[in-house]
Amino acid sequence: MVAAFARVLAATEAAQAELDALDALAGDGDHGMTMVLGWRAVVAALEAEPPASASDALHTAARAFADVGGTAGPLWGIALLYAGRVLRNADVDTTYAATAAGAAVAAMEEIGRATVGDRTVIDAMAAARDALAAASGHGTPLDEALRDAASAAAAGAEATATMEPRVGRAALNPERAYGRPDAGARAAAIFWIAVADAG
Amino acid sequence: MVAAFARVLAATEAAQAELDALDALAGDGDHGMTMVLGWRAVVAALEAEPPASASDALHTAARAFADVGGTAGPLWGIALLYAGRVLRNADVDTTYAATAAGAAVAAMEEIGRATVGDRTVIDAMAAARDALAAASGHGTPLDEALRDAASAAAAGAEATATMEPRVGRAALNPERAYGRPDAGARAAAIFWIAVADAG
Amino acid sequence: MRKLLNDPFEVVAEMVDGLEAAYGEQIEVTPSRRGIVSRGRAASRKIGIVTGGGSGHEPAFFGYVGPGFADGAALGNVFASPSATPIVEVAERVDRGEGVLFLYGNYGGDVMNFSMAAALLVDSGIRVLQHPVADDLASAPPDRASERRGVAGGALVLKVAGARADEGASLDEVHAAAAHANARTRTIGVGLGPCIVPAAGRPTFELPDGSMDVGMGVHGEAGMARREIGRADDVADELLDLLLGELEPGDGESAFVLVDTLGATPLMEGLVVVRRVTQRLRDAGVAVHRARAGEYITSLEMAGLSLTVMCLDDELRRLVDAPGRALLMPPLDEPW
Amino acid sequence: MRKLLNDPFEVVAEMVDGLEAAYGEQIEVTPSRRGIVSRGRAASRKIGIVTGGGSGHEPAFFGYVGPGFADGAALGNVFASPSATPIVEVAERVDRGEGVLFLYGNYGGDVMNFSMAAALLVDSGIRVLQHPVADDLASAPPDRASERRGVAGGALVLKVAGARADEGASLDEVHAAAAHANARTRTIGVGLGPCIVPAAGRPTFELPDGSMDVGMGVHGEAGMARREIGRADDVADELLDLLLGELEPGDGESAFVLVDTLGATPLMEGLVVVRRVTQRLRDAGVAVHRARAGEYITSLEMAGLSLTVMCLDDELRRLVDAPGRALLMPPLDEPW
Ligand SMILES: Nc1ncnc2c1ncn2[C@@H]1O[C@H](COP(=O)(O)OP(=O)(O)O)[C@@H](O)[C@H]1O
Ligand SMILES: Nc1ncnc2c1ncn2[C@@H]1O[C@H](COP(=O)(O)OP(=O)(O)O)[C@@H](O)[C@H]1O
Ligand SMILES: [Mg+2]
Ligand SMILES: [Mg+2]
Ligand SMILES: [Mg+2]
Ligand SMILES: [Mg+2]
Repeated sequence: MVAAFARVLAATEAAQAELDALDALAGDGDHGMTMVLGWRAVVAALEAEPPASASDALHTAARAFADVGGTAGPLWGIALLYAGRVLRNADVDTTYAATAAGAAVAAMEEIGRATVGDRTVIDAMAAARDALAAASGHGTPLDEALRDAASAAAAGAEATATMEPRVGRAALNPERAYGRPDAGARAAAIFWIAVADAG
Repeated sequence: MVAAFARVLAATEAAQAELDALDALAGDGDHGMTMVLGWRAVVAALEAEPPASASDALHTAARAFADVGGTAGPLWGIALLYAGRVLRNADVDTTYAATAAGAAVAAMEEIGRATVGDRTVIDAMAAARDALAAASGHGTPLDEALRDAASAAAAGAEATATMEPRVGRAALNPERAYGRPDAGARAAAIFWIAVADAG
Repeated sequence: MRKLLNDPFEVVAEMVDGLEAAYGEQIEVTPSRRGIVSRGRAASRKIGIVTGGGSGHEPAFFGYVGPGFADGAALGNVFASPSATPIVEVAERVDRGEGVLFLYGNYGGDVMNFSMAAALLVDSGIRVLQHPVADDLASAPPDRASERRGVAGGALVLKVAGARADEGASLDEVHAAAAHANARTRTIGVGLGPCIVPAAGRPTFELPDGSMDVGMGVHGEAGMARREIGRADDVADELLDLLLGELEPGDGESAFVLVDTLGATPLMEGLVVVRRVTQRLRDAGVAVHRARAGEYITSLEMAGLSLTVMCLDDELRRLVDAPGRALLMPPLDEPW
Repeated sequence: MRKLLNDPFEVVAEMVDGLEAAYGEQIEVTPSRRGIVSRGRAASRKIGIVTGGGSGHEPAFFGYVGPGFADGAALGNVFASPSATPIVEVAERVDRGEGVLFLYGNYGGDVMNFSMAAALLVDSGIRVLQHPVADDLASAPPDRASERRGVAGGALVLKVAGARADEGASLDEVHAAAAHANARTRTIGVGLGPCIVPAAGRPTFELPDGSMDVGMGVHGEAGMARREIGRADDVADELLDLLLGELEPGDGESAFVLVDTLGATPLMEGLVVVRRVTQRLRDAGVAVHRARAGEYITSLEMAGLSLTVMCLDDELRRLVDAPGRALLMPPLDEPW
């Protein structure tokens, strides 16, 4: 789990400029920096308090990421928190991963008062959740299920390019971002790709 | 006494523009209006509460004039007040007039923290006081003494044209008023000329 | 820029240092230096009340702590919501085992971060109820009132909640009192001039000198219409009519009138509006329980003000009149 | 002009109407509508204390009335001294036979009109002593200190005089306490931006954006030097060094620090200055008794602030700590 977060940090740092640029279209251009600060805080916290279990790791990550504040802080914070609560020291298999992803998406929807189709991070996360749920149904092993989730998340992110934003700063000037994917959704795709080590 | 104040009001109204113009040189150009408002308040107060004596009249005049506020209000208010206290219901003769004028000038000097030579109303008032004192010494009858005071006040006012202002707004930009008499001194001259009915 | 600053990015930390120098005996600063906890609490209070929000609105939000008001406040950067960390720090210090009420302005970032904190507090066994204050009538239509922004009315809602809590009420009872207070409170503002965010160094919005924006929010969010500045009485009438249109004061209700000046606007102009509003209310047969003017929630040096009316039934009247003292909120009580 | 007004010449009268609507139970307005008399007075107070001055400095001067503070205030037009009439009205209503203290800022017009009122009150048998507060260090050199202007330090001098009066002291004793307080109090300001007098409709003085004037007065009277705005800490150091240079705190003395913001400048910047000043005082071995920041005396929407230090000996410490409540002056006490 700790190694996975390290991969996510590296991938997000590599994509910071892309994410900032996407966020600048209709937002304030800080999403890349915010996500990097978030994953850095997570990796640092996990090194400071080595977790005893996957759920411990997610709980530590949740508190650390939330500290970034703004919009991304609470969104990813609560997603990591609820995912961790689902795992509750279980060994992570495809079914647990699917349930955890489901809890994470529900948490994001509740705190953001948004849902699939609103052109947000939720569109990519929900795609990953659905892929994991399908894999769990087929008994697919975890690493392959994670690769499915990664490609689903990437597709979900791309799909946001033609969506009307209904929440967040983008909603204030929708026309500007049309034709390019939502920054938050791209960041989620990068997350799943790194977790699946399918980069 | 009431008729005297009525004459003063009429004379000051006629000279308002001149006084405002003089005050505008180094002040804020409101001295003519302020003096007119002052004497109007005095005349109105005396009509509303007909005075039983000269000192009563001056006391009523003092409160009324003070209500104008700013700088002229308290200056003339306290002068009229202390003059009234000297008279204390006596019949006004040259000696009483000289003493009253002395009290008035002393009051102006105290409240204004200024004196003869500072290019203020005091320069004209002190000239009138000195003329009355001399007349009192020579046993000159009141109406003639008042005419001496009026011409002395007029001369005193003219003399301010070449003085350096050391108090009030004029002191902030002395050079501007040089060569023209001080507005307050001219207003005092107009007062004495009207009281003496030597217009 | 007419501002006296050191490093603009350090201004909030330095402000907290100055607050501690002035009121160290009254408040405690949490480890993150972004949480302010009151040392003065009524023994009768069972629950904790936590407020907070972006900096730049002083005296809101640390000025809202004190007996009869909030027990603690979490601070964000200028005009940015606080992260979950200071909110959790404050909640853990003010909880007495009966749960904590989060009372803050209804802004996206605030809702998210306070909700995140609430989720984290589940692990500490602390029960949280939230009430995002929504009183800015201009920010959403009546049928979407829950989406409205929270502005000066929040001070009155907090007063009610604080008093109810000091009566020993439960978390649910205090939460209900806050909701009831909010339901009978409406605010609408008028913007007259922009402010300058320290880090930005230039005005947050453009508003030509001599024009006004009725309905403008405390961060300069655009209002309903930009027009030439009107006479004070005409603007006061316009604001009051909009509020009364929705509030519809009932028979037994009297009005608490609050005129909040946004920073640069002098108290003199606030009192001129109080004059007109109280006159109009009396003419309309609405009893005025109390009228106050001052800087309750500002927006740095923004010019403008807002009018808040709370319609008081017997319960709300009892609670607004309860004793209390906030650190820096202009007093709402009868001074003597 | 970013102001909300009706007829600019009626603004003071309308402000007083609004004040009466808000605080009619606490204050009485005199017949001239320019005198404000407090209904709350300590029974122990034998003498009357009257303050006052031009309008536009709110909360000064009507905000200074209340138990432990002034018994009444006389108001002039904006930035113009009150005439003798409201001063006489207030003095006659607050005198209890033991005389009245006039406590006001040392400005030419104020000295004249309060002196005129004192002279008129002789006829009512009311004894008056006056103390024109002179704390603005930049307005005259030390050898002509009695010619200095009165600014934010006046709030602390009034606090001392009010407390002394509530101890049942005589007029001479309270007058002496005020003089002693003034002697141990110095203030110096820094102007950052002009204000707009309602009747004039344009700025009272020109100060290019980004420059400051150290020593500027509360009516925008020119200070010592116009320069580019410095860092907050550097400006705070400059102001503090000038004050300490004259005050020279003695061994038994501790400091009361007051940072007064002039209207537009936010509380945030006031607290940043409090931070630096308290740090520097502690480093210099001077105990800080209390530090406060807020709008004590403003200049409409002027940008800028002033730093006041009062060196407290045992007597002054007792008196600044005495209980009291002013109508609208930000509290000087320990809130809890
Ligand atoms: N209400 C919301 N619900 C869900 N996701 C949101 C919401 N608001 C914004 N987002 C996501 O957050 C991203 C912006 O994050 P970020 O730039 O860090 O926040 P901010 O707008 O505070 O600068 C958006 O691209 C979007 O995916
Ligand atoms: N300190 C003072 N002592 C005596 N006379 C003064 C003083 N200051 C001003 N004056 C007189 O008052 C006059 C100005 O009066 P006015 O214009 O009504 O006052 P303001 O300066 O308030 O506008 C001056 O011409 C001068 O004669
Ligand atoms: Mg952004
Ligand atoms: Mg942002
Ligand atoms: Mg003049
Ligand atoms: Mg004038």
